[in-house]
Amino acid sequence: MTQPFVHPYLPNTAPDVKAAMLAAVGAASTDEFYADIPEGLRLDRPLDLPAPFVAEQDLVRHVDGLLGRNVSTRERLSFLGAGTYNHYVPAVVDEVINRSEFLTAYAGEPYEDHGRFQALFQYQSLMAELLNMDVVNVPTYDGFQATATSLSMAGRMSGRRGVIVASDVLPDKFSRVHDFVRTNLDLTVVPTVNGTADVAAVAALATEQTAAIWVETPSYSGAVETAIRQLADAAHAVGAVLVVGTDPVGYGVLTPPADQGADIVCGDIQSLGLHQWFGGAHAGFIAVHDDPRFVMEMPSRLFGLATTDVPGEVGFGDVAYDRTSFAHREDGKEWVGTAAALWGIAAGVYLALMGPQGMADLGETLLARTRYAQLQLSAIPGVALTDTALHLREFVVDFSAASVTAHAVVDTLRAQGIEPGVAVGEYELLVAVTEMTGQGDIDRLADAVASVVAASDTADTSTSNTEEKSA
Amino acid sequence: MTQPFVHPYLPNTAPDVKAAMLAAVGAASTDEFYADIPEGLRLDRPLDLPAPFVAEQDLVRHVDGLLGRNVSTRERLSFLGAGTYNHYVPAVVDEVINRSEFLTAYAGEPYEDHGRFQALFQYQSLMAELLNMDVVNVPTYDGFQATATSLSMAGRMSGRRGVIVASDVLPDKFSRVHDFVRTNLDLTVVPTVNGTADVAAVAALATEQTAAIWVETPSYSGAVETAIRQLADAAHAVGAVLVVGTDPVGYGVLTPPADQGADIVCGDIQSLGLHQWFGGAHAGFIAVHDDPRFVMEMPSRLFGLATTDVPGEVGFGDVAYDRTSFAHREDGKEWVGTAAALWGIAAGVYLALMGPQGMADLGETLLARTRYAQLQLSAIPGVALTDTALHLREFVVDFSAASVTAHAVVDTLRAQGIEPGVAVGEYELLVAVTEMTGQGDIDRLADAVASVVAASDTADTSTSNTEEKSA
Amino acid sequence: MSLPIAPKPALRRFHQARWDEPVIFELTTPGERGVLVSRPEPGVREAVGDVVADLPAGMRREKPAALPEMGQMRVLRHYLRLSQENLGADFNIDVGQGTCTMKYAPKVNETLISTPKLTELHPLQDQGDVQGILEIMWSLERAVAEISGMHSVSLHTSGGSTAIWTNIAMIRAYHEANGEGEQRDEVITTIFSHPSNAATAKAAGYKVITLYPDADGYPDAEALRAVIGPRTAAIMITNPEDTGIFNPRVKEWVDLAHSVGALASYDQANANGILGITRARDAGFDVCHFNLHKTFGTPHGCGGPGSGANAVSEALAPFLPGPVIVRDGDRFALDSDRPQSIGKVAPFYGVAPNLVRAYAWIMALGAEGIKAVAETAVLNNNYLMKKILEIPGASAPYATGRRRIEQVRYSWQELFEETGISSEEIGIRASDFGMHYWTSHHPYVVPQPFTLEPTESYSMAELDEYAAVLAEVAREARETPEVVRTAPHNQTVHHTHHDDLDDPERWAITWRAYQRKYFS
Amino acid sequence: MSLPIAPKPALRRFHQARWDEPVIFELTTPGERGVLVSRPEPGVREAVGDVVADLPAGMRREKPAALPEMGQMRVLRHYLRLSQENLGADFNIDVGQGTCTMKYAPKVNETLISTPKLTELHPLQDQGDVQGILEIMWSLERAVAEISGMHSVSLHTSGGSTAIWTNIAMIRAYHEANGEGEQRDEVITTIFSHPSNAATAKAAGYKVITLYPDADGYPDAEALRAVIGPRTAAIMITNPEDTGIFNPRVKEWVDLAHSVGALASYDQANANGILGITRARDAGFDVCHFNLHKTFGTPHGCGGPGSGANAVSEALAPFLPGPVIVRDGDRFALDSDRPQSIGKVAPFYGVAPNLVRAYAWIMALGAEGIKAVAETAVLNNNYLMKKILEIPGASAPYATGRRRIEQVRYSWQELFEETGISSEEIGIRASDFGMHYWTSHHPYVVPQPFTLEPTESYSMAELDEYAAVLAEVAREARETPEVVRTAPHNQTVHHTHHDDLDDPERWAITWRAYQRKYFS
Ligand SMILES: Cc1ncc(COP(=O)(O)O)c(C=O)c1O
Ligand SMILES: Cc1ncc(COP(=O)(O)O)c(C=O)c1O
Repeated sequence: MTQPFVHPYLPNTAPDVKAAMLAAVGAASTDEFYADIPEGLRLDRPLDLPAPFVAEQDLVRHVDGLLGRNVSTRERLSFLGAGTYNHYVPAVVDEVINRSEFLTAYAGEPYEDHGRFQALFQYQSLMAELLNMDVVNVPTYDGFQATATSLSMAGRMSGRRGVIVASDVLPDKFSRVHDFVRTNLDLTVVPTVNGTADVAAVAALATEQTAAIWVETPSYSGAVETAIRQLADAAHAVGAVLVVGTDPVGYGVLTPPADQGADIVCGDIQSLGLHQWFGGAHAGFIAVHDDPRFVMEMPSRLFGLATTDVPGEVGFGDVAYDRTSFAHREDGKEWVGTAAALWGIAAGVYLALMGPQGMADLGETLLARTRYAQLQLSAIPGVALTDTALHLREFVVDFSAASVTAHAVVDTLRAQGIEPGVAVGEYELLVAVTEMTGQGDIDRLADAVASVVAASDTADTSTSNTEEKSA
Repeated sequence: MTQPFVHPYLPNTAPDVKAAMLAAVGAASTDEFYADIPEGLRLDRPLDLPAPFVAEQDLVRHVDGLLGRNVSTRERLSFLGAGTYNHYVPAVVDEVINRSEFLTAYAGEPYEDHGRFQALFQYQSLMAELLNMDVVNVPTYDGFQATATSLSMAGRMSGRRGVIVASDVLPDKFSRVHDFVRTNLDLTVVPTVNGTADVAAVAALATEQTAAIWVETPSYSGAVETAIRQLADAAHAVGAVLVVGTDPVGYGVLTPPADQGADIVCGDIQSLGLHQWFGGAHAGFIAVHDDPRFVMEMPSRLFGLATTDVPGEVGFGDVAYDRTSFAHREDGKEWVGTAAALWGIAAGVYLALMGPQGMADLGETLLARTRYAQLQLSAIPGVALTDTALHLREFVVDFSAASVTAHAVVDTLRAQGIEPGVAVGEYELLVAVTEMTGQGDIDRLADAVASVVAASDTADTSTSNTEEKSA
Repeated sequence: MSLPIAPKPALRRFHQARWDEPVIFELTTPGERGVLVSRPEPGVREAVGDVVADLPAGMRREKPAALPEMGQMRVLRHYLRLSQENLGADFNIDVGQGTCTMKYAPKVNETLISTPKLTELHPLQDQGDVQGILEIMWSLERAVAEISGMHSVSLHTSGGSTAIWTNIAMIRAYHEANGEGEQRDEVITTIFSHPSNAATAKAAGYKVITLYPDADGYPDAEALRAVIGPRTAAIMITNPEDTGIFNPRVKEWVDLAHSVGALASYDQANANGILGITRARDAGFDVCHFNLHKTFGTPHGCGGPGSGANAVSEALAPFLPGPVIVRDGDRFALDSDRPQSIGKVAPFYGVAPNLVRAYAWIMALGAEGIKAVAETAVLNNNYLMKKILEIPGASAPYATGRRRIEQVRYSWQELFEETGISSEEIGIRASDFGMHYWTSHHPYVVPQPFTLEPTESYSMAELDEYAAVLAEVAREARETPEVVRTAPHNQTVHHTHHDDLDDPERWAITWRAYQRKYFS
Repeated sequence: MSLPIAPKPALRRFHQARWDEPVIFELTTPGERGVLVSRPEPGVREAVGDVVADLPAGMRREKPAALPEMGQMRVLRHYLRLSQENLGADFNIDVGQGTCTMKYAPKVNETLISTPKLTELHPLQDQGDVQGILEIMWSLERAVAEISGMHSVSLHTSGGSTAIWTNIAMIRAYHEANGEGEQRDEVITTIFSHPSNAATAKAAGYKVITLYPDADGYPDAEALRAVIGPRTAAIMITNPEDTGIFNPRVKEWVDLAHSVGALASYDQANANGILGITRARDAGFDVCHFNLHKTFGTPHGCGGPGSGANAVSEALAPFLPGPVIVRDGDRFALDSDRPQSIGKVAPFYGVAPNLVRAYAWIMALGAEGIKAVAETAVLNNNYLMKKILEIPGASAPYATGRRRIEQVRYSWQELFEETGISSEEIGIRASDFGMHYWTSHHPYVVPQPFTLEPTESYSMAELDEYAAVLAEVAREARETPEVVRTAPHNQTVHHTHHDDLDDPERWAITWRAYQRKYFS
């Protein structure tokens, strides 16, 4: 095969075309275009990369072979959460975001990209209804970033450095937020009590130096914060804002934080119509009230309604573009770039499909199954819940009374095809339950856990504690 | 849950809507609409169907569970053919035919369905280039039907009943064709010699009663007919037509039958961009020269170019619609209905992607790998080829000299994850090789077969024959 | 202007995508490649030599096939653009392809079928490897049997008309088996039964007798009595007919057929309004078929593949095409040992993706849901009929004042007489609003016909929108007929000239024929 | 008229789909459902009681969320219609989003990622269950390392700008680790480096110094010399810059940085023209990033998720975000034990689908193919530049007569002076031909700017078409400026009024805010 290298992705490698184009620009070879690159910087050898699979069928065989070595949560019974959740993604969501028009578009104007503007405006609006807030951004990268930016907004608005962390935060999230804000903000963690905020302690710590109180609900351990109102009051009393990091999945049944005084509500939308994707499908939302002090601090794009030359035509455009780094480089608010628009479109489609009843049903299912799992697991001798807070979707069980480590539970159950949760302490396991884990699945988990505990019981005669640990 | 039955597929089951609609038409209940159905015919009980999965996620779990019990040819090494072939389907093909616009459309006019008309006109045209013929239909159901109809066309055109079957035909195809044409045509089979037509015998049998000579190439056993010209001459000498049933996959390198005198060329396009789909993705083509005697006998739709009010606009429409049963019921040519348009679009995209070089490469790959497999298998003591004809993609090996039945070979190799082919006789195995079965795969097959034969050799000391059996 | 946005006008201001793409051959650039193919390995080349050069004389293609040469993205772009120029049921209020039952093809079903465990399954694999699909097919057969009341079902055919062919092929085999093959050479159908009933019977060798309705538009039992007799092989009828009218005396028809030794074949493609309400076998039919691509929610794919389900009484079961699926405890197997079978009607066991889709559709709805489908379809139809009949110039011939089942064949005859604007012209103009209807309802027993079948899938608001568009076009026909006559205006292409299409000298069925006829 | 069809005119007669859909809230119908959710089983209900009623006081949502209520097909139809109103790169000759490298995102990669073995993989599963994806990520890291010449790579970020943030975060940590955190409080960039370099540095707490080019448009080394010093933490530059001009003295810049103890950070988002030609590390850079969604063929998704790849020298490797993938023979594992790491930059390990796509893109091309990508991209760019400069009124400021790498920042200043038509207006009018360009190139150092980057994906014929459209619009600007000024004409919507968007009293960022502001 002495055929020239012509690749399906590179039309102008066709020899005649290439020659014609070179001739048109008066170049002898493509080398001429690199005249500005000094010899010394030129790579004088081919890149050292594996031999390619230029025939598509061979590429497929190769990559399918690699991915085929994965075993997914569809082949396991999974109670893994800790930031990425196993929710159901309706087929229509994927259909829409896999449309070539959406998948491959980027940054067209509100004319030729009207669809994108409308889909994202609708995303903003649908989220706004779920959250009862008037302004929601085009998604930023993920909930970590959304939270970091929300706290930074509070700092910029107030010119203060203090942030009181009132909830248990996922350690990875804390890591991200901390590194992001540390030049401008100081984070002070107030230990929680029984899974949720120690309101009195938080209030006592709030001062005129406090930019924000930061609440997470559900918290790292799935505990739902029921004292948002008091925390908001504490923040407002010192001129600070209440930033609530949350997962919106429960607000079909739960009161949204805005109704309890939250100023900025932020978090991740992976739960709303995105697959698990090995943790690679996150997108962050920031919601505020329609107050320019807040809005003008948001770095992300905001799409707004506009009229056109034709009455009744729905137009769109960028709201307050001048906020952005696109417009003003370092003088913009943080920065804006390619973030997670497609995931936003997905979440919009998801909410439109679910509707009020779907979100209410989902919320109820999550509450009920979570509670059921708590009951089933804590009924096992030696297994206890770590708090009595209200939990949505996640909770921690403690095996210390059974003297079984969380890792041991994980290892044993994995051998049975069950991912029982994430070990978050020597004896603590973070268990996630969703609408995908039915009663039978939970029962199977409980049975498996009971066996592990019983087996260790036989080995070790320490007494077990059936009471909820912090009850 | 005493909520009314509202289903996502049935918007007007929403109670208020349903009530409003009933009110608008002045009906008390939907029952009224059935006034014409006598009581005695009314089903007085619910249908006895399994309990449904109304939540989409539950449906997915159920059906995924069932399909998950299949083990596909991606998980086996497959040399199965016999009508459905394991060819590579480029991703772009699936992308196009999965577009909602194409997937869910039906029978719009050449205005709002311009895209469908153009895509199918292009399919016709691309096939025409591959086959060197000027007229190709919008696909009929499958190659079986295409062949049955082609022979019927010959019968209608000539008013004769005789059809001489010159090749080995897949038995299932013969069954279908026979039942379809038997009222109007008599099929006479002339046994093949060394895998292909016995030209002299066929010619001798042709008479003024002969409507058509029917050739299959590649034949049932994958043998390529090299005497099409002589068979055409024999047909034409008695005023009959030559109908060639074929798989178009080889015509990147092989001379198309039209260049050798064929009058009607027909067959299946599953090889051109369609997955195996458990044998459920077939579509039939019928190609003729641009001769109204032939064209007016075709039952399927034919899309043709047309001008519009705007110069340079490419329009389309139905050619000679009056041929069809849509226009003239039983006075049309056979009938036309929903057939296999989407598969035709797929094949068009496939041919456009492959281009002349791709089809030439594919043809060469198939010829080379087929030959290689023949050599590797027939090199095994006790294993022989059944003929010395030129083969494309399929061939039969004979284990009689090794005294191993084809079924035994199949059973043994299946246990090793290999589908070695289709047993077509006590000792004969039909082996299919495609661009998906590489050298390593073929070697693996040969090794496995060699082991089976060797094992039986030890058991049974009959001598083996390494010569090609009919050489 | 500034916010708020004014209310939208009553009618959608639509324009279909227009890409003005050339025919693909004009996009060729020598040397470009769309996809590369796996090539023979060095070891293979060494073993086999140059297989192309070694081809027997005359067997090597002389000139490469004149296919276009295009980079992959350009092929994709071309076809994606064409796709936008096509109005799938997902996009429009697709109630205008009357008798075709354009319903929602649930997207989840596309997800379900897109596994290699179906796409890359070979029909001749070890039966142990295909238990999942066999169970689905078997279960679907059982569901169709229950819905029709029949004994046995075959899912092999890939369209409604070929399923009808299968009906008549089984009937022919049955009579032959009873020694009456020669004697029974006639098939009776009605003019408002789908044409494929007549056409397949003819193709099977039968003389076709077509009955016309009575003055009210009901199938005429007296007319049947007049022609039925010992030469009758079968009656082959649709019910409700293409008019949407249910034959209240259908049992009498079937009994009449049986009384002369004929069989009764039921085209159930129009069953959408009667699912769970009434069943073929309960009216005595011997054989029937459904279109899974209509009633059971599989997509139409621009005209196929569809999927036909043939259901038969116990007496006809031996004649079903082979092989059939048999269940033995938890195992499913294919049984080909069926001596009376008419043999194969298709390569293997039917359009597997459609069978899975149809199964999933049934399992998403269940008995209650399926009955709700029927009831909603008839509600929608009678609601839309009310709206349409409010349009001056539109009428629904026959059975005046009575309800219809799932569709109505309407007529614009009055409007035509008044304005000279035909039904076809109105349908084309409707496409300027993103809707349309199909007018191939030959022969035009109903003059200036159009057939609307709203199915269960469209909301009340959408039906209102559809009716409003027709009302608007009817108004235009009176007030600004030129607008209608020169339509479409907002479409991909403009008014198209069809004269060349019927002239063998001028028609151009392929690009190569076009080049030869006009440019050489 | 009859066949043959007349030749097509020079320019495509385009119209984008226009569906005139309302905002989705207006499509609500009380009671309709889009999808049903799995509900608590009876056994669960019994065990837990009424969890909603039992919620603590104030925790139960009072009014249902005012989401629309719609049947599934209507939701689908709405969004499908919107999709047709969007011009993805698959549809247009998408060379006008200069600096954004809109290239072919191969469809096969969509197939590859659509397996549950990726979509339903949880990041905390048993590492034994995720070996396939870990190997792909590891291999991709290695490929990026080779392409950049760097030592280690992290793939965690989901966009280019957050990758640039990660660059500066690592630089900050590095200086802190060396006790120079306080001292080094300045970052130097250039005006033709992407704004995110300046903006992320600012967000990390740095004072930003922005240099302007010399008279020829080349980065000005003397200007750098003037500002660089002990307070400099890093230079953060793009090369080739957004003008498409490669800094021939880039090594000198890096050496200068190093000479004062600063680090050199390379924004390699614009690497498409230099893949396999020149490498970041070979010029001495300490850290760089690539946009996988630009250079490595992953799709842009309407603005993300993208995927950033951070590559660093051995000295910076300890600061990479965690965890990193380590290989041990055939096994791959995640290592989180990295004390100097800046910690997490994203929830888990990056945008897995994009990582697989990028890996597949590399494996489809190999070293030879990737170099051909670069060479073809520059060929296309210089070819297009020739075409554009033939249009009266268009110019390419700076480095006149010299070649560019992969893109060119052009100017319509001449045309603007002559006609008063702005670059933005021209871009909008171009959309009437199915094309467009983006004009957000603030500050307008190049007046009336537009930036074209043809990449390797578009054929010569398409580049010709694109240039012909701009030539036509430029002609219109002179001859029929009203046509341009009132554009678009063939688009989904018409000329849009943007005044409301900058006024807090009038802007409407969500439907509920709009309702409240204008209708209550
Ligand atoms: C009543 C009836 N029978 C038969 C058919 C034919 O079905 P198909 O188009 O699948 O051949 C149709 C389809 O329009 C129909 O409406
Ligand atoms: C040179 C350069 N750097 C950085 C970026 C920012 O990338 P992203 O949009 O992914 O944030 C871009 C994208 O336009 C770019 O061109």
